[in-house]
Amino acid sequence: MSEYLIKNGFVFDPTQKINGDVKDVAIQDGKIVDKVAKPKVIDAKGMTVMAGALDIHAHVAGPKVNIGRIFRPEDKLFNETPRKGMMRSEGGFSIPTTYRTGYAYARMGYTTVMEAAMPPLFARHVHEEIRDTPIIDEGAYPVFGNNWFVLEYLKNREIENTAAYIAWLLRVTRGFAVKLVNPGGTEAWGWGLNCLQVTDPVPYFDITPEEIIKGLIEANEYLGLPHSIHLHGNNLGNPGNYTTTLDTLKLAEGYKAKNNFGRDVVMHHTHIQFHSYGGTKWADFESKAKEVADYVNRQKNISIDVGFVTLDETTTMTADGPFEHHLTELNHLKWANADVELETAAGVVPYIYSPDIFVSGVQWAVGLEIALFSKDMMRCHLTTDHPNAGPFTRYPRVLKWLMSQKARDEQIKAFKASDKVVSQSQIAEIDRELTLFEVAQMTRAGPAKVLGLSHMYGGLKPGLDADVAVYDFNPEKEHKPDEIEKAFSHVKFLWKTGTPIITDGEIISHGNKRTLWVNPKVNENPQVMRDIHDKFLKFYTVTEKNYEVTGKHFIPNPFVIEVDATR
Amino acid sequence: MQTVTLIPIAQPGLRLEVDNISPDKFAGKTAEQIAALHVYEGNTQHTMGKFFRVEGESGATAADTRIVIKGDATRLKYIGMRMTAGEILVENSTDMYTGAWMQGGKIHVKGNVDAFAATGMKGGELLIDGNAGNYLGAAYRGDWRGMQSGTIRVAGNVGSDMGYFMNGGTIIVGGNADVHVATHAEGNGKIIIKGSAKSKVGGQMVGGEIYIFGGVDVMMPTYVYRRDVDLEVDGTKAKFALFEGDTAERHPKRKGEVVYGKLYLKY
Amino acid sequence: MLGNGGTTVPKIQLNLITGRTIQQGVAIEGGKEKPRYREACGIIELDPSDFEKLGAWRNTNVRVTSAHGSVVVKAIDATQGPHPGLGWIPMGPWANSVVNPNTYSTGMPTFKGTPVEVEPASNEPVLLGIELVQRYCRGDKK
Amino acid sequence: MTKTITDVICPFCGTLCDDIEVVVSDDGKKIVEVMNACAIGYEKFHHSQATDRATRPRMQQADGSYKEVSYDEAVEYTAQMFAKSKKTLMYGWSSTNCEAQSVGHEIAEICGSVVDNTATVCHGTTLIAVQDVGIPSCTLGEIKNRADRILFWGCNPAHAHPRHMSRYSIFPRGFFTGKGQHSRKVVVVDPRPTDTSKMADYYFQVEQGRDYELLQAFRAALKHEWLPDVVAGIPKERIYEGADMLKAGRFGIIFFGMGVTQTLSKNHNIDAAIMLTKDLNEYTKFNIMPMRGHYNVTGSGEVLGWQFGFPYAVDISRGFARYNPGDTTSNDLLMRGDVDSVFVIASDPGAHFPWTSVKKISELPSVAVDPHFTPTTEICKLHVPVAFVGIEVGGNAYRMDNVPIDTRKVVDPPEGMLTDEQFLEKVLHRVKELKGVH
Repeated sequence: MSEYLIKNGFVFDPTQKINGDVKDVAIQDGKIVDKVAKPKVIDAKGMTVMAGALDIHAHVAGPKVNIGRIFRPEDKLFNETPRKGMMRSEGGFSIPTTYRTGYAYARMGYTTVMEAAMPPLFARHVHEEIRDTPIIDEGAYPVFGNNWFVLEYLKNREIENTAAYIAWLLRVTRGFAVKLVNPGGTEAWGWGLNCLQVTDPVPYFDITPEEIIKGLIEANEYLGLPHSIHLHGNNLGNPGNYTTTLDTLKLAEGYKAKNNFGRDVVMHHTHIQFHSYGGTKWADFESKAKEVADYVNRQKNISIDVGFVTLDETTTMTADGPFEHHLTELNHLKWANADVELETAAGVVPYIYSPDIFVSGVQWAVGLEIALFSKDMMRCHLTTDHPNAGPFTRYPRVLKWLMSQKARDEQIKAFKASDKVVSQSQIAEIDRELTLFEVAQMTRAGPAKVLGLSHMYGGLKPGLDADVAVYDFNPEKEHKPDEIEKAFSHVKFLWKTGTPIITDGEIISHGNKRTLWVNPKVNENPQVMRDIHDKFLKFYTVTEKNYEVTGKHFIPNPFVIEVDATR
Repeated sequence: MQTVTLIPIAQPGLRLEVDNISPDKFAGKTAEQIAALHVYEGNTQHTMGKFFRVEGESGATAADTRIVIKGDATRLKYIGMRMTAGEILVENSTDMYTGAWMQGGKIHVKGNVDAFAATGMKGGELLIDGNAGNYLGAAYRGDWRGMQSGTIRVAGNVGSDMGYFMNGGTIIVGGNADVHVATHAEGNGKIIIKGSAKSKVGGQMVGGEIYIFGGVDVMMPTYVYRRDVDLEVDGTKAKFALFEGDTAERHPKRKGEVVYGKLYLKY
Repeated sequence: MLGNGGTTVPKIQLNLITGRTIQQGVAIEGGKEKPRYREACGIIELDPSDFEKLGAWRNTNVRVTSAHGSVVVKAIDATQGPHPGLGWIPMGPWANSVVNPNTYSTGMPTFKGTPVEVEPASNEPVLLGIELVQRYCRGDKK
Repeated sequence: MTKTITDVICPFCGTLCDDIEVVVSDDGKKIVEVMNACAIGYEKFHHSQATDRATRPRMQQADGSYKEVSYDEAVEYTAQMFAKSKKTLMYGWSSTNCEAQSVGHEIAEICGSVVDNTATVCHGTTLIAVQDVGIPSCTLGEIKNRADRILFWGCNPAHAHPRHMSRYSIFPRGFFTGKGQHSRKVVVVDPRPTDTSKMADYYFQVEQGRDYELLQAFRAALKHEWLPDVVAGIPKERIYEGADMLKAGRFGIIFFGMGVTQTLSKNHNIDAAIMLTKDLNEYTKFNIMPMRGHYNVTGSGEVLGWQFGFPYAVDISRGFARYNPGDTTSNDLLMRGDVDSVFVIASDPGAHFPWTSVKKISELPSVAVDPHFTPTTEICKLHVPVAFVGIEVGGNAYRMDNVPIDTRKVVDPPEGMLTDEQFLEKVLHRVKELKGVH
């Protein structure tokens, strides 16, 4: 029996409305429990105790992430750590190696991460990288928004067939949720085109982004999956795109979540910072964070993650193929593109968010404004769309900006075009400082609920997995901004499902890492099985039998979430 | 300025990584402390003292520290890597990465240097009395930011890929250059070749200048003759034919003028 | 080609390239210790015009010499051509006895585009692949 | 009663055909027939059955002859070699599965070795170019379903990737390409006419070693820039015509091979070809793809990529990964005498490196892990024969377009033979003991 008692910490757990009370947390055999008999006692006096954090959207494993690693040797230059004891060597800043990815998340108190875009044909690759990422539990979202099956079924409004296909694909790819990236636009990119508005027709397929999004919401709720659809909308990154974003969010109106996982939202719109821009060109570029945040505040059945800009040199990567081409035309840096037959595409381009460039400054402001204008932090989650707006290793710096107006003011002063950043945004007028309770909502309870995993993660209720982080941070003391960043950069203690991972700041174990996937059961659907058989015969370049991910060498420690969607 | 002298007393089996031979690392250290610094032979860590007798002592700062390497240095990699100030004199030849990523100070090699000398150079001065290997003053793999500033002078010949992704600074070559001079150069770099160059000169060049005294064996098809100009180049007054290119590349505008890579061939 | 008062051995200069052939592919999977590997790769393909210059019969052995080494292979008619002035040896130990090992600091030897001299060597044998490699490793070859 | 195994993956080239059918004897021990494979794949499956293959390790004796030893002795020799070396070159990895590669990488990390794969003499220069300017690419199905412009530059699939043209590029009928080859224009650029150029609508006989000039000329021609009358042996009119023909397509693809990666300019040739592709995306849709050779050289690059951040030539001698072709690449390390032992697996440098490098291998402590007898196994101190991946054991591999496909086992290896992964696991275990790590 492995038992631990974390004594006298300041505990923050929104799932139990615990807001900094001094309490003990007990762990027994991987779970949080009420009490323990003969525990190993850890004194957390004067420290902050929270559940392990969840990242609802990060690009950490798979083909495009590895393109980033492989085509950016300069990202590793003078940034490597040698093998030490049981720890493997680490390398890379914006696209770290799988080992550094696992270690770096653990050091920040993160215990669960979702890979945000898995091309189904490359599912094996995604799972191999997940396997080699130590400590953290991971799941991956297969992309559906440009998938030929989906486009053809939804053109005819065949929701049940769409659902049956989703069920099949989640199973054969060992996927976790339904991801959409630039719906329709990425298929258009197959011809070098794009869909910028939700009403733009998709070439040949005679369907619009709007129809794809609504259809997939309906199919997702038909199945009752743990997570809602996870949407990267059209027209990302362009001045004036906030109207497209509002058009997109409105598509969720009238839908109600149907599932047994305690999820209330039907649409999660990701990295909404990139979708909240005003202006007509870069010269009059401005923040429309308020307009977008206000809508999200009103509309209770949608959630968002932010995609904070961290002002670093980073590597952008997305299944939004046309956007990356657009970006390389802007910054003239190296461009990788990877179109995937029948399914999706991807692009990768290095990018420098420079404090000397006015647009970068406004993007930084937009991200923070979205969060600071949000009223329900359970529906507004902390991400950097790693590595697109910045590396996930900057989360502690983002927390510093969110928790300290002083920190924000210092950064605003540091901008070269400080005045213009201020005039094109509202960041300078905001005095809100997030509390640790709100931080716990943004990074723990909120994402766990939206992912449909609140029965496992996101809190310290007895019965939940014992993922516990202890930070050397005393909420009753005054803190300089940089002390906030320092404290959340490096947990003092971390448990993953009850296993001590970090003790006194040192990583001591690779833990018992799991791969999460969702296995929906649906009625027999001969037509969909026929369509699958037919497409593999005619259009895929691998056979149907060589498509499914099977075997321990891909997923040594699976955790399957069963969903019964039979009627 | 104080001088530290390194006299080789043993040769490594493999190449020896001596990134600690730099005024920045020596500054403020006694001979004993310097002899205790680490050098690497493959996976094996040794002390400097195992391979060098260390004489003299360093100045308080890099700027007033001078390092002299006597004897055979042909198996020493990374001499003066990332140095910011001070001086290094090598009395014979060196291996790869001499002065790689150097930011300031001066390195003088009386013999030859092997490949990747002054990779990603940000400033300072590198003097080579003999020949230089491939990728002199080039960018590190994948980096679009090559040589930024500083001066490199080579009395002899240089290998291929000199000034790869060069953004600034000056390289002056007394002898001949092998293929691929200033490929992908952009910005204000300047390369002067007193001898001749082979093919692929200025390929994919967006900006910068190349001066060649002794001719090019095969010109890039994407360079266009503009006009003749009289110039004084590194003390030589002469008439040059000006070519601009690489016309296959994108070219930014400066003050309404399209900026090209400039290739001057001496008559 | 004719010297005063007697014949001199004719020699021709060629630009040598190497690469894959399907026979080479089949032979390496069929066993590099077998004579079939030599038949597939211990050859040089010459353009008819170069055969003329060389004044040699088809299917006779020739010695190919570069600045980097020398090897005996069987000269055959170009199977994919015409390519006057180009010699072709399928990738393998025979080609690698003469190619230019210079990598220009890219890691890649210059397998294609090595200047070579070809001369008849009808009395010299073409070695088996493994034989050839063992010979020059033991130093029987400069 | 024989049984037929379908959807078998061919472990030869980067085309990684996955529609092979293998008929095996009822005891599942013998391959009786192989269907759908090309001549090379057919030979590989059948020769794996050869009765004269080595089934136990062989140690070189003083007189150069070889004596059979046990796998345990082989593990001990190999582990001792790793443990004693200051820098071992671990070369190959391209004809084995990703699981074996992973085990090898941990040995390298513990012992401070260099891991390099066959890209170093194949598409390594492509990877350098990709790092400099990126690469717009796609999966092979995109070409089958969309492409109407197919350009082969310095590659000859008719010989090197025999089923490529029928499965993916020239002939297949796809979703938007119902007319197969009639929907497509085929272009070949090569210094000699080849069996591939016979199928081309346009053939450019480039002057050997002048690909870089011609590629830049095509890029200039897209923008109607001035060109000299003849470039690399091609009249400028044909270059302008070719450029317009490429622009006029709806979806184009450039395939390239060792004709450009191994020719003067090397990475710069690929760099220019990639930039030509990028330029063409201003007018239409275009992608580019290297014709990768070994069936899992791509996989080796991927696994090295996520574990260390670099696709080949990874120097872990100081415990962390460093990368710089020209320094950390096999032929440079060997010719510069910068390694003190060599471990070769799943490849044959003895046949495919310049002889000066091969001689260096033969002079060092060396181990060759390979199912076949090869020039490498016959100059290394120890030859460790293993089971054939993709025939006698499965495991993951990556196709030339980075698509991962799990290879299949069709028959058992000979009694008592180890797989690459099993042998490496034993060596890793012993190395950990010798180095005192856990």
